[in-house]
Amino acid sequence: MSVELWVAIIAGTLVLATPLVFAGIGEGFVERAGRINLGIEGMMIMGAFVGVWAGSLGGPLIGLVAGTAVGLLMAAGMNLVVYRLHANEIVVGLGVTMLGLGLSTYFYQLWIPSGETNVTVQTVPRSGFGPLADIPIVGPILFGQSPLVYLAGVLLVAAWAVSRFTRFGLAVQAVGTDPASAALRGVRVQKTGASALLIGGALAGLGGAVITVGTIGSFTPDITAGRGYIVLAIVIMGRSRPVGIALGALLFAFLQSFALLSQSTALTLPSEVYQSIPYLVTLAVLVITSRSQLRRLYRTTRATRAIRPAVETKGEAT
Amino acid sequence: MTVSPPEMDRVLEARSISKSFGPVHALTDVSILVRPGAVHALVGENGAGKSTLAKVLAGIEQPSSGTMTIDGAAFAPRDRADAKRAGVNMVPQQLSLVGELSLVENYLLVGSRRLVSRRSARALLKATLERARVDVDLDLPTATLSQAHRQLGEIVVALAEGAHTLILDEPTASLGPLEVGGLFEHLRSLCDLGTAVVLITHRLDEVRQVADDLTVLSHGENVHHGSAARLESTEIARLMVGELPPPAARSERRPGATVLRAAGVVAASTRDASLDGVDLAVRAGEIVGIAGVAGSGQNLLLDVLGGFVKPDSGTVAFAGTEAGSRAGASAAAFQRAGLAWIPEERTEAVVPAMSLRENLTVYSAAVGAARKRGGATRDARTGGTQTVEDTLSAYDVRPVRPELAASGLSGGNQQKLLAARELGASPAPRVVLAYGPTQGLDLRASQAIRERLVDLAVGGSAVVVASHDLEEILGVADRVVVMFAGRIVADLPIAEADTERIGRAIAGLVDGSAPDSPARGDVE
Amino acid sequence: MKAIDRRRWVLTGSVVVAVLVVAGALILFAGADPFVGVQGLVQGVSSSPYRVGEVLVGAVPIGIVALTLIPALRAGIFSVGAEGQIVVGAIAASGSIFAVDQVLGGAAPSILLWMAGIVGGSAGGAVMALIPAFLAVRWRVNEILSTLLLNYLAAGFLGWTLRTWLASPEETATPQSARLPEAAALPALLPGTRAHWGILLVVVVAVAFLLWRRSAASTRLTVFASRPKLALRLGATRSRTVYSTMLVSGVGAGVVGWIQVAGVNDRLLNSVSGGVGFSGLAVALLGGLAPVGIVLAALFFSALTAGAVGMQSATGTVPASIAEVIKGVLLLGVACIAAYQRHPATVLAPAGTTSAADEPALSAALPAGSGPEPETVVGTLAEAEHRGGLR
Amino acid sequence: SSDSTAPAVDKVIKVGALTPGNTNDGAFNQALADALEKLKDEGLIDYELRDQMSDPAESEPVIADFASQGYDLIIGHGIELGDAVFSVAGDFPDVHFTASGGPDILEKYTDNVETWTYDTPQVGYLSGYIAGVTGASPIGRVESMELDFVKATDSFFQQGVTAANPSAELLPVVYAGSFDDAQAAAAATTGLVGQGAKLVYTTGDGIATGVGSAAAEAGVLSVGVSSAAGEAALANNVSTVDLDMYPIIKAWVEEVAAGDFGGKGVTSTLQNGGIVYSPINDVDGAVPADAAAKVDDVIAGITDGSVTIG
Ligand SMILES: Nc1ncnc2c1ncn2[C@@H]1O[C@H](COP(=O)(O)OP(=O)(O)OP(=O)(O)O)[C@@H](O)[C@H]1O
Ligand SMILES: Nc1ncnc2c1ncn2[C@@H]1O[C@H](COP(=O)(O)OP(=O)(O)OP(=O)(O)O)[C@@H](O)[C@H]1O
Ligand SMILES: [Mg+2]
Ligand SMILES: [Mg+2]
Repeated sequence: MSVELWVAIIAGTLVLATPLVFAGIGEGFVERAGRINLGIEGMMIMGAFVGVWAGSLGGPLIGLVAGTAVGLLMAAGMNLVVYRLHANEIVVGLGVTMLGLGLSTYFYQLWIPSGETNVTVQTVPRSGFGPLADIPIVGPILFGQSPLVYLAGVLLVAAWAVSRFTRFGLAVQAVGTDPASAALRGVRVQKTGASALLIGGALAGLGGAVITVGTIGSFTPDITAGRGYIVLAIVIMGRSRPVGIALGALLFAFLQSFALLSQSTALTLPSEVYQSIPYLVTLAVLVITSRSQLRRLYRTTRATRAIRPAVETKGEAT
Repeated sequence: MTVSPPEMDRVLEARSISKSFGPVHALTDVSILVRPGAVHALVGENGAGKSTLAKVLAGIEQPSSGTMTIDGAAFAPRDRADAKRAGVNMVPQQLSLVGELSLVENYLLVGSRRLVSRRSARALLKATLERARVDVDLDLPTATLSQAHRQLGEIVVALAEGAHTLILDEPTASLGPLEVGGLFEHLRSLCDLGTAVVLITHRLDEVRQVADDLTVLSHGENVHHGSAARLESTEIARLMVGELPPPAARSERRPGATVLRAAGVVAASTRDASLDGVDLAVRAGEIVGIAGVAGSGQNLLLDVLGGFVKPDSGTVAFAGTEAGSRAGASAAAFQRAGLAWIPEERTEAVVPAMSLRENLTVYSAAVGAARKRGGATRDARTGGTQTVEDTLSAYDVRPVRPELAASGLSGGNQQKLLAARELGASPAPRVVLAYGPTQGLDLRASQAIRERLVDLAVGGSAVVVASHDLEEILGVADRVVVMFAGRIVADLPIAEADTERIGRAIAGLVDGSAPDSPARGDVE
Repeated sequence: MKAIDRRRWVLTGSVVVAVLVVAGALILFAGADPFVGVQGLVQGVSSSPYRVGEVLVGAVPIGIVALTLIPALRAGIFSVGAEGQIVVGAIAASGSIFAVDQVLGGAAPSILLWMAGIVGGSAGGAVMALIPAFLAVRWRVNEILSTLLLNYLAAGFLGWTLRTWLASPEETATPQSARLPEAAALPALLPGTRAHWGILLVVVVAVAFLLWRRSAASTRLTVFASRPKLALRLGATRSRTVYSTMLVSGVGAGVVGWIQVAGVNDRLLNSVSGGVGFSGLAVALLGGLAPVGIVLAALFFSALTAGAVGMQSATGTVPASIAEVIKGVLLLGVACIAAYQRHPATVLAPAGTTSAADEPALSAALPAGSGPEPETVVGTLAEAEHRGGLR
Repeated sequence: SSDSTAPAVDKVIKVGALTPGNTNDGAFNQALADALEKLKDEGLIDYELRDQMSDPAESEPVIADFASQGYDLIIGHGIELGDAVFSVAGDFPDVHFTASGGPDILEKYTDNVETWTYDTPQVGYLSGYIAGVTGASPIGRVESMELDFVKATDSFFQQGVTAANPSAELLPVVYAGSFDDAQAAAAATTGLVGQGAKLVYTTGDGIATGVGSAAAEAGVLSVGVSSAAGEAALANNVSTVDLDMYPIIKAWVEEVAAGDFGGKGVTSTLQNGGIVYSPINDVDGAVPADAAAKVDDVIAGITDGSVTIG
């Protein structure tokens, strides 16, 4: 395989990973808070549509903002139904996805009736690293990307900081693993869970908008093509931690990019094999990580052999 | 310490509080006045309403009626955070530590500041630990600490959070003498700083030791309040649980053949000291007490004996059943062979969402034995055709409402429910593994359970009782085994088991004579 | 509980109104008459025996998948693998049917072909279920994730199958297998409709689970979900529980695969699973893990699809996607009502649950009447992480 | 438009039609939608159009519905609908149906089912020829999935390319693995460009959006991008070979009116105006000026048989 091809694959990886990272970071909060948002796919596709629609009126930035907003809105609705009306979160999630897929296509078909040419919006302009981008190999990969790629990086650090250094971050983890105790400690379980889902929704919407306003420039039905579910997978694989999620997203995107482009090389396998590679390898990686996880646990157990009961010293005192 | 001086002389008063859960009246017209700088003991039989009252004071439960004031100013906390802000803090019995988080993080979990600084929090907790003269790891996830260490940990966190009124719901139920000593000294010094302490307990000696004021509840009503100092122990006991039948005289027991044997057991766990090379033989008709500081390996030993944990090396044999190859596999075999199990944490053995009936009959239900028939169970576990109601009242579980969810019981009554299932079995269990069986029980209930254990031994069961509370052990045991750092460091017949010797062994100061020999000697 | 009843009706009423308003607004937005739309919705379900048949046909796969998910969900094991299990089940079923037919030179009796289908189907589904089970038991691989990924692999396998060893001889656009032999088809139940005998299977399965609910196994699972250590004493080890429950759901899904092929489409299509896996999950939870509730929920869910298509037909100008929209809206509405039916059940609830009842996962699958489920689903979401060895 | 002079037909034909995809895909599906709209304006028909009917499990009931509700003509537009049409048509002898499929469907007609297909070789060949005359090389292709008709079209595309530009290099086809995943298609296109592709061809619609935008972004040519991809994408699109269903459907409608419907199959070709292509876009000079002329010549050749395909 030529160098150009690899450069293309890596560049493609970053593009494909970006929406996954955005949505993933959000879902990370949701799952650390012990919730699960099966509505992601619906929120992403709505973000993708509204992004284009608003973008066509007010330019790419407005598009991204609108996409985020619609995700936030849907999440708020989900909170209402789940918390106030006590509906089952999973059912609601599936409902939201159904609704999102339906509504986006519905409005699209009303917006662009048959016979009219689809609307294209100006995509977010490439970042102006100018000369740097011309450096062979590293140039296009590091400096030739859309600003959204870098934004994803920034968001990643932010998310990490929030979960590590803020009380909200701790509260999310607490309600996620032990709501009863957390509530007894005085953490507002609902409030925390709700905020987490709002973050998740907003970022899912943004992730959707990133696909259309960020790269493609126009909307077509089902353009998110099941990325919402991939995000769920990535988040679980990344243990709901920002870094893990980012790595998971990159891995998956790389495999997808590789599977696409290596088709255009000599080796010829059934196309289904190529299309399965990302999922197959992701599964393999998951098995490996889980396994080493188990090992580590085992080792720490051994380690505690060393531990002596804490009050031993007191013992001598008496 | 973070008790800010201006709050020092606050009076917390609750007037005619009532609270009911559905049909159950947990509290009716209860009043309490908590003075600054004093320890206020809150006592009463299981289900009397202590915890409920405590929860009301701490904002966890909202009273159905009644008012509360702090220094005359109305005090109506919406939730616990609210109460904390007003300076009222509580350590509930079923603890409120988040297992995933370390003590430091648990401390940081609530508060006003959005950003958290682990370093300063750590320093503060460390200081508090030293004052309390206890030592708990601040950075391990609390889930990996032993019950006692979590108990201490949460108290320390509460102390660090600072409060002018601190409510402790049976803080000592799972603590040993050493911890209790350190804790009480700390409580005293708190009081000297002007903090008010409400102490819920079932232990008479503790009331005598630290209490200034005393409030006694019974069936959700005030039956006494006033100064504790002037009261005789017997008087307090009477107030708490009415007249107690004199404890049955110690009957002679003649141990038979070995029923349960652990040989050269090596095992590891994240929650407890790892066992290295533990030998223990328990014979029919004897009660073996296992003493030791929390985290000395008692938990793990009982897990191994119960067939929950497969030892890395060594064997556990019970009724010809070897601990199975697959971990856990033998737990079921042991259960079927008549092994009764009362874990340190009752929550491991009681299913909160199941009704009392389902909890009692869970074993038979799970092996498909005929299920309840119009209230009567054809179920060995609850004794012939005895009805669930009978069993409940036999063990004084209150309220006797078979269809109530077990979580509706007070902690103590949950403990009784557990005892009823495990000890009430017929035919009687061949082996009993009990860790702090009288935890959280009032005097009467504790005595009843002890007598039940003795009866079982007399009837030929082999009984193992582990506890941090020496009294609980000395009360019943024929033989006291002391564990330290995952090893058995002493094994004394009750005659030689004086508090002093055991105390030294518990602290790991082994006197030459003790270990090994007796354990072997016992085995025929 | 008078007050509760009144509140329930108020809630139900307002939800229905809300749903109608939203749907109406959307139809108006497309410049059509909402009332015609609502008519169409009703007609879509009821107007002709054919349509009634369609509702039943649609309910069968969803119902079976949901019912056979009961044990897993009860034990707090959260498999979303039904999609893939249906697919592989369908492939295996078709494969074995064609094989048997060939061996007997096209003269195979129905009964034999049905056997072939059932056996093939359940085997396929079982395999697809046992893989994640094994991974979960052996290496603590989170089963939500493994099943999710396996769905994609199954899809790829199906695509390849339909292009190669099961591809139909004549040229077709959508990949599909050759027509199954007539004898392999499930006999029609109601003439003039596509309704087939598979419907009776649902009834059988439902009854089976009604009885199972009071069985020892059911108790063990319930305990397992909330008190694993106690469960050990009941003989419910982790591996045993995971394998058995996953197997049940796998076989169920596999059989569905066969039913879809032999009962509905007469051939293996790319769309064989058609989202039934996820609908099944939703229905299982809607029905509160209770057989009767599930059957009703399945019927409702299928009626949704038929009705929504009917609404679109009636209004004509409205784009087809309105169907999906209406489905989504109605599903959300019913989720609320269903939840309220059981909510009063938490009046005497445990401290644990009440203090955390506001925790969604908990209040999640609180089934009518019976207690344990809240733990079950907490088990599900929180424990899934630990079981997955994710921390 | 109402002022169009409509031949006075004694009866307005009721047409029920189904398409596999969205009717605003600017391609296959839309060809039918546009034709129906036109015929309606001419007052010849009244129609109802159901889109997203690619799943036979869904379409069969809808077709049965139409039939039972007394529609005169039911059009199943797309190979996906072929089997569904035939299985329903059996039960409704006096309703008229049309079914589409591969070349082999032409002989499958019955008394109440006319069959239709379009000349895949011509579509593929012409597209290839257009790609060839641009002189661009190497040429990449991005397709949805590895399906028979996709592969068929592609083989003729290659013929067309070589006919117009024997020296042109063809990169292997890249399958996006989905009909709608525009982002994947875009990534694939960018990758092909990275390997030097100067022109990218696609037959998909959903994915065409990705192909078009990526090609435009990279400043290379494209062929086959539908109007669903949007103006920006079309800027770099040389031309797209497409269907015009008007003549075919008009013929069917008239047969139904005249009562001599049934018993034959018809193919859309360049000859009968069933296949058309959008005017060659010279993409500001990137396409040689004589390209349009050459394309016209080859079409003439195909029409008079001097150019043979396959
Ligand atoms: N949520 C509840 N639902 C039903 N009954 C309850 C509930 N909470 C408490 N009760 C009942 O209220 C009464 C008082 O409970 P409480 O826990 O206050 O007793 P307690 O004094 O703490 O007893 P113990 O010493 O065993 O803890 C008990 O009868 C208990 O069963
Ligand atoms: N709001 C509530 N809803 C349901 N049950 C409750 C509620 N509040 C308390 N309970 C139950 O009432 C009982 C009393 O609470 P708790 O467990 O604190 O008693 P306790 O005194 O701490 O236990 P112990 O006897 O071990 O000290 C508990 O079993 C709890 O489950
Ligand atoms: Mg209590
Ligand atoms: Mg208590």
